[in-house]
Amino acid sequence: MAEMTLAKALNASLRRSLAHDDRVLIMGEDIGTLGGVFRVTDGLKAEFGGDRVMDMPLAESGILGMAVGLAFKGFRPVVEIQFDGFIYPAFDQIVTQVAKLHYRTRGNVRMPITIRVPFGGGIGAVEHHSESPEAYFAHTAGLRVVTCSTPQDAHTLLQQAIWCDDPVLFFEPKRRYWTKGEVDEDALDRDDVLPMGSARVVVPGSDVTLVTYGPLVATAIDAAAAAAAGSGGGDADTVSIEVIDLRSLAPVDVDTVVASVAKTGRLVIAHEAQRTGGIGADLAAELTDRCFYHLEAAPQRVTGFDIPYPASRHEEHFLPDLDRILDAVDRTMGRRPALYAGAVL
Amino acid sequence: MAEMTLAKALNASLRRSLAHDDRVLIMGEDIGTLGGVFRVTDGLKAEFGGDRVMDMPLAESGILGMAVGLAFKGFRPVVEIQFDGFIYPAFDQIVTQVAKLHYRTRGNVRMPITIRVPFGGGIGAVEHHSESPEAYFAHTAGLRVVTCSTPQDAHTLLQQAIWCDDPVLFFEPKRRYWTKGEVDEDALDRDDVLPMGSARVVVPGSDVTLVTYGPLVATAIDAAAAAAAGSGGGDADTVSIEVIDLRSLAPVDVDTVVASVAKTGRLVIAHEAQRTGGIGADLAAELTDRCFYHLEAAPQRVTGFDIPYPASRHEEHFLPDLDRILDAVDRTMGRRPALYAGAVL
Amino acid sequence: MPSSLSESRESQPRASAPHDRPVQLLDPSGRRVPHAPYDDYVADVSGDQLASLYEDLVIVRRLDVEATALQRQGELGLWPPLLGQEAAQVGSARVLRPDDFVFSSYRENAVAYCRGVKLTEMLNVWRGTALSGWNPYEVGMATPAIVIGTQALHAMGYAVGAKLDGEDSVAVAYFGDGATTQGDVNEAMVFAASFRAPVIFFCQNNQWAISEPVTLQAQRPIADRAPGFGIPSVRVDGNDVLAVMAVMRRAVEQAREGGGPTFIEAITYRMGPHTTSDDPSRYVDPLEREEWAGRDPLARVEAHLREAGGLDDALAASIARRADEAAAEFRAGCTEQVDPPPLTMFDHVYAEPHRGVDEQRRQFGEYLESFEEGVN
Amino acid sequence: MPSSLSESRESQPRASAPHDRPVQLLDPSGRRVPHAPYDDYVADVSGDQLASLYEDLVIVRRLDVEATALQRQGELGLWPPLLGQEAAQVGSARVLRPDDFVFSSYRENAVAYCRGVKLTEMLNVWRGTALSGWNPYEVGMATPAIVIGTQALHAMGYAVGAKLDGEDSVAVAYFGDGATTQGDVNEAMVFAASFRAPVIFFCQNNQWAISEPVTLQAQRPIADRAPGFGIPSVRVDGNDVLAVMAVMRRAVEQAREGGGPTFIEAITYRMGPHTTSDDPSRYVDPLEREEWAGRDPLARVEAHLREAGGLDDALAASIARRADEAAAEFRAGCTEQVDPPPLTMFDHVYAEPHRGVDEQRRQFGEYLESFEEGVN
Ligand SMILES: Cc1ncc(C[n+]2csc(CCOP(=O)(O)OP(=O)(O)O)c2C)c(N)n1
Ligand SMILES: Cc1ncc(C[n+]2csc(CCOP(=O)(O)OP(=O)(O)O)c2C)c(N)n1
Ligand SMILES: [Mg+2]
Ligand SMILES: [Mg+2]
Repeated sequence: MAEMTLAKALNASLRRSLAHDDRVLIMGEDIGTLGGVFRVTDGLKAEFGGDRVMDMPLAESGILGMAVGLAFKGFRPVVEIQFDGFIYPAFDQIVTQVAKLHYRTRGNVRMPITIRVPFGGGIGAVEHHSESPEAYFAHTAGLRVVTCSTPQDAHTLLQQAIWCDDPVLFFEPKRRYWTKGEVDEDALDRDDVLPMGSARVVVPGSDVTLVTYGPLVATAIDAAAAAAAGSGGGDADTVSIEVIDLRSLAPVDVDTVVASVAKTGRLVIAHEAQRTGGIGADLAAELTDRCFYHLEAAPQRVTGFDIPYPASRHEEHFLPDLDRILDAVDRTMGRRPALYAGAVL
Repeated sequence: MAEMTLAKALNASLRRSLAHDDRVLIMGEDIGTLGGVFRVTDGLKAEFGGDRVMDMPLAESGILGMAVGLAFKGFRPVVEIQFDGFIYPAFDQIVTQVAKLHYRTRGNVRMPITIRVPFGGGIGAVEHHSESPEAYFAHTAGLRVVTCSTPQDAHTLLQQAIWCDDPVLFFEPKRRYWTKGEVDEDALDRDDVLPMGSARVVVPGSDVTLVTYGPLVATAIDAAAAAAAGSGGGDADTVSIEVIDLRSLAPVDVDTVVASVAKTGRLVIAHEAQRTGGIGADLAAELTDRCFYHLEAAPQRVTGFDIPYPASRHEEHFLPDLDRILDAVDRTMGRRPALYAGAVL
Repeated sequence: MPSSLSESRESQPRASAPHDRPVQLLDPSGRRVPHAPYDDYVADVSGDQLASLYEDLVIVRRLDVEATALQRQGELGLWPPLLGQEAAQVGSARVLRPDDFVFSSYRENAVAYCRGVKLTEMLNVWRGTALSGWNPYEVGMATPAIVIGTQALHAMGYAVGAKLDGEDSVAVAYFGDGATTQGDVNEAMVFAASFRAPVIFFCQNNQWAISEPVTLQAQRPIADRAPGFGIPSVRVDGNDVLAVMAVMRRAVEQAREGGGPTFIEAITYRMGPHTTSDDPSRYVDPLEREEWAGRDPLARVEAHLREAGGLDDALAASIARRADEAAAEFRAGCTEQVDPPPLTMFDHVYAEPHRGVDEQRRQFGEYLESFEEGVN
Repeated sequence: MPSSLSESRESQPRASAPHDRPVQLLDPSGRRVPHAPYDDYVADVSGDQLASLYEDLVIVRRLDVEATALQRQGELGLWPPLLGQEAAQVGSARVLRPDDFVFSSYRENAVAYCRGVKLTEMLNVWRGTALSGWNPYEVGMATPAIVIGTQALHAMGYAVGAKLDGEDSVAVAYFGDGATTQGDVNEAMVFAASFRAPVIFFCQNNQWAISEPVTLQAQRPIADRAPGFGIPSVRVDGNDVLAVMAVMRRAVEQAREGGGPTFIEAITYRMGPHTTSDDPSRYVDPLEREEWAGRDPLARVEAHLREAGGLDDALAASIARRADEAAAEFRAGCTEQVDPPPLTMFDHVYAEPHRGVDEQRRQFGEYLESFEEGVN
């Protein structure tokens, strides 16, 4: 066990993968000599050489297409996309090739490609550097989508993603790169790679289930603490929130959420991505379907608005925060009017 | 009024737009001399010349990027993507440029680009020719997404899309290109372009609201008729289904659906696209939120499975059909066990 | 009309007007014409070998015609004929070793034939019984890429992998003239040059991308692009099987020796429609087609062999018989293919268990069973 | 390690080794060197005009340094310095007419200056108060494209539009050496050639794409690619404002006259970090930087002007004063910028009313008000 930042845990996880299997290759822009703009690949080129840790020409479609060819040849490419907003030039290769080749070839050709993507906002960046594109990939059959919220999970889940024989989109919560935590590098047994990304109950609770992932897990924990403390009006004022970190966004570990909602009867889902068509929409629909008779209130979504990620001086308002989460919790508790109370004719 | 196929109605609508405003340009692969692989642009190059109806070099990103430049110059490009599965090379231009330029430039630069996409399955085609990618675009702020199910709507909505100052993804239900219907070419007053795509109650009913769009509207109408006829067991056996054609997928005309569900208390949503993260997920979440106390059963989704669009000899099983829709209707009516009845602990 | 943009485009010179003389070793009449240094690369291709290539050409054409017939008879959903492109495909594919790897588009069925793909397995895609027919690893050839240009990157990546593995195998990307416009094909050249990857870019310039003439895609000979990326290129008469073989052997030899990529533009012609769904009468000038008919890839080999005594009526008849047998096998393999059981559509979406898909398969199975049980 | 792929890549010749002599009219010492036919294109650039260009160079460098300081002081979130690239930007931008249109990346702030962008409006993006600063139509320049390469297509499309409108205006796409790898830039060349669009592709090869040397992207001079697409190209000393102006004038003249696109590679050097977030000490050889310091774009113009009597201490001092004034205005315009009101983030998502966004704006407004009212 050692204390390290989330970025460092990812670095350690990559190092371990490279050391373990020489079919693992790291590819991306500025990931070699520079060690990545977030230093996640720091030192790896020096240690494993430029044939294992390869700086790529500046074209995301080219990088993913090359990874496909390498996977055909039996390699396990781990690709870094420099920022969330730069994954789109590779969208065609990811959606029409990476996601579908195993299916297309009736299982003959495997695509064990891991695509690492620093994602999310909150770092005061310019446009295209703060987006949350995970829902596009969760809607794409053939892909798996995973994210992490702690250094330990970062380490373990990245191992699982790399050893998984399916392509995995691995979303890294960039504003939590500097979060520190204890990491047991041996937590994952090499052969114990599945199931990847079971959801984790982070804070147990009984009144409301609060589901989130990636950067907002820390915010959710704060919200649970605040709700548990109440506003000073005594016991009647406190809310017991159960916080669940999804970890895997596709497929979602629905059973863990169902178990929680069956208990609490209330569901709040939070993510930074735009509301319409986000992960929260699907989870709300799924949970309504599976827990219809347990629900005491409509599931509430606390999300980015349906606008492009705004200028950074707007982001504190765009991003779901503790207050907006508690506001939604209150609504499921009937302490505030439902948003659409008047909408029904 | 004249009877024509849906494809012909689109052709007439394009002709009218070209004639009305010489800033309208038609662009795409094989849309000029050939008239498009579905002949939707048939005759337009001959009539308006190669400067208005332009065959494009074979690159979708290039085509969309060129359309952006033309929009900067004050044109209204109408782009054809040959098939649904070939839109991905243009994804970056659509998501990072077309969708965001008006926002980025604080309203100074408009992107009145219409992107026509024949979509959906059921024509026995090879891979990439039967997909339903609409949810990717509905999740993208800055875009509007529209589809049509009748020749009249095809004509009117395409006019609205072209005259709309925002970019519009216009999805054409390719297996319904040959559907015939009456078209009033003057139905749309040139200045009456908004609101684009209010949902339409196609069949009134009182027991279950069945929401769909594009190619499945015809199937939904059949389902409503079958349910109204019952299985021969008398009145108690019939179900009165209200069919709603969404027409606009982003934004959704939620009010029309809410009004229906407030009345019926039951909601079934059908689309060909994959289930997870589809339009149905969002609609189910939204309706649960807005009609929580009206719902008598969990909204049901009847969709493509979470697999790549399969080989054509599989498609009859992949695509939602009348039986699967009625099965879901029955479940909301409590006539069949809920799918997840046993799932709750 | 505000300007004459389209006219200016149409009046530009056809890019297929040869820039420098494309490599040709057999002229349309079947005469052997010298072209250094390529003569050396086929010095060993004697009468027997040429007859064997001729047999390939005859068979792949026969199969292609059969497939078109199968489509017309409703046995196939679609077929993309390679009529006219037999020499480009056979001449290049016959150069490869089993451990080389091909990434192609939908039209390379003669390449697939040369790689040893089973005739039946060539048809699954077009019959709609599966998304692909063969196991790529058994024949060293990926199943067709339909999204134009994507496979160029895969070939480049595979070639980099072969190099990393210290092998001397090569990868080949086949694509059309239209594909050269796609970003992916251009990126593949940048990367191939950057990594000195042992990859051959084999472009069949058949003058058309569906209804669009190559002049829409290229203002210069397509092969002229590669040198700017640092990749040597060569233009070859794509209807001359011997010349194609020669340029391909040279490119492959260079790649095996660490010399990196080569770009080959094989100048040929799509004699048929784009696919069986297409109607070229809407856009092809019949005179153009006729002109190209005079450069038929089979006729010249036949003429040459007959002249040189490598082909007599008996051999021709036996080749025709073998072609007919292949066609019969092809047809049988097609019509025998039955629809796959419904639940197999859930197979292989993932290599590892997947909660979501596994549950949907189970539910759909129960749903289908409910019909059998008469529950519905 | 299985092979030496990376070594083979690193040992390849630097693409920046000149292929043929790049156009140069002022050598690093300020000596005027002839280079036909480009001399003619700047025959009119007399002492006064050159002094005015010199003033531009001094001012844009001063602004750039000021912006870096503002970032260090926390007033800007980020800044991408153009230090070293002043001549490439000023020399090209000063050729354009108001009705021409520029599509650039994030580093072309000197171009923006020349186009008449207000100093404050240059900073919104980097301060984070807005996603862009100016109205493109007021200055004939789009706001920066951050997704590498996308703007090359926009410029091409705009140029086609200008041609359709029968105008003789041109569009210019500015991008870096790294961008030339992107599919979009290559597709832009295909389309530009196909449409004979009046567009100039202006590539500032500053030798680096963040930490990646140009050798990773190009095995040949970048300008060598364009001819393969049917586009004439030229290499120019990007640190020579006069030479840049000359090649740009020639390209623009051709484009206006219907001659179609030109590709210009301006060979220059990024003297600073990629952005203020970058640490080039991790990857740049200090000797390389020093070598380029000897080719400073300002020094040579100053030396030439002083030698020719076009610049004395008084003029130099007045230029320095004007630069300081501009810097002060820049700084004031920066620090004065306040955070935008929260609800303005909903503005301009759509040009027409939108049910969804309009509702979210209303709800969020009510939510914010609930705090003020003490409801929360
Ligand atoms: C990305 C993409 N866009 C469009 C299509 C539709 N399409 C199929 S074949 C074709 C023309 C291809 O021309 P070319 O590359 O010359 O190959 P050929 O068909 O002549 O062999 C087009 C446009 C596609 N398959 N993929
Ligand atoms: C599509 C995309 N991928 C990655 C990035 C991240 N990125 C920003 S600048 C840059 C390097 C660009 O190099 P170059 O084109 O030479 O321009 P320069 O910065 O040298 O002016 C990279 C990789 C991006 N902005 N867009
Ligand atoms: Mg072709
Ligand atoms: Mg650069």
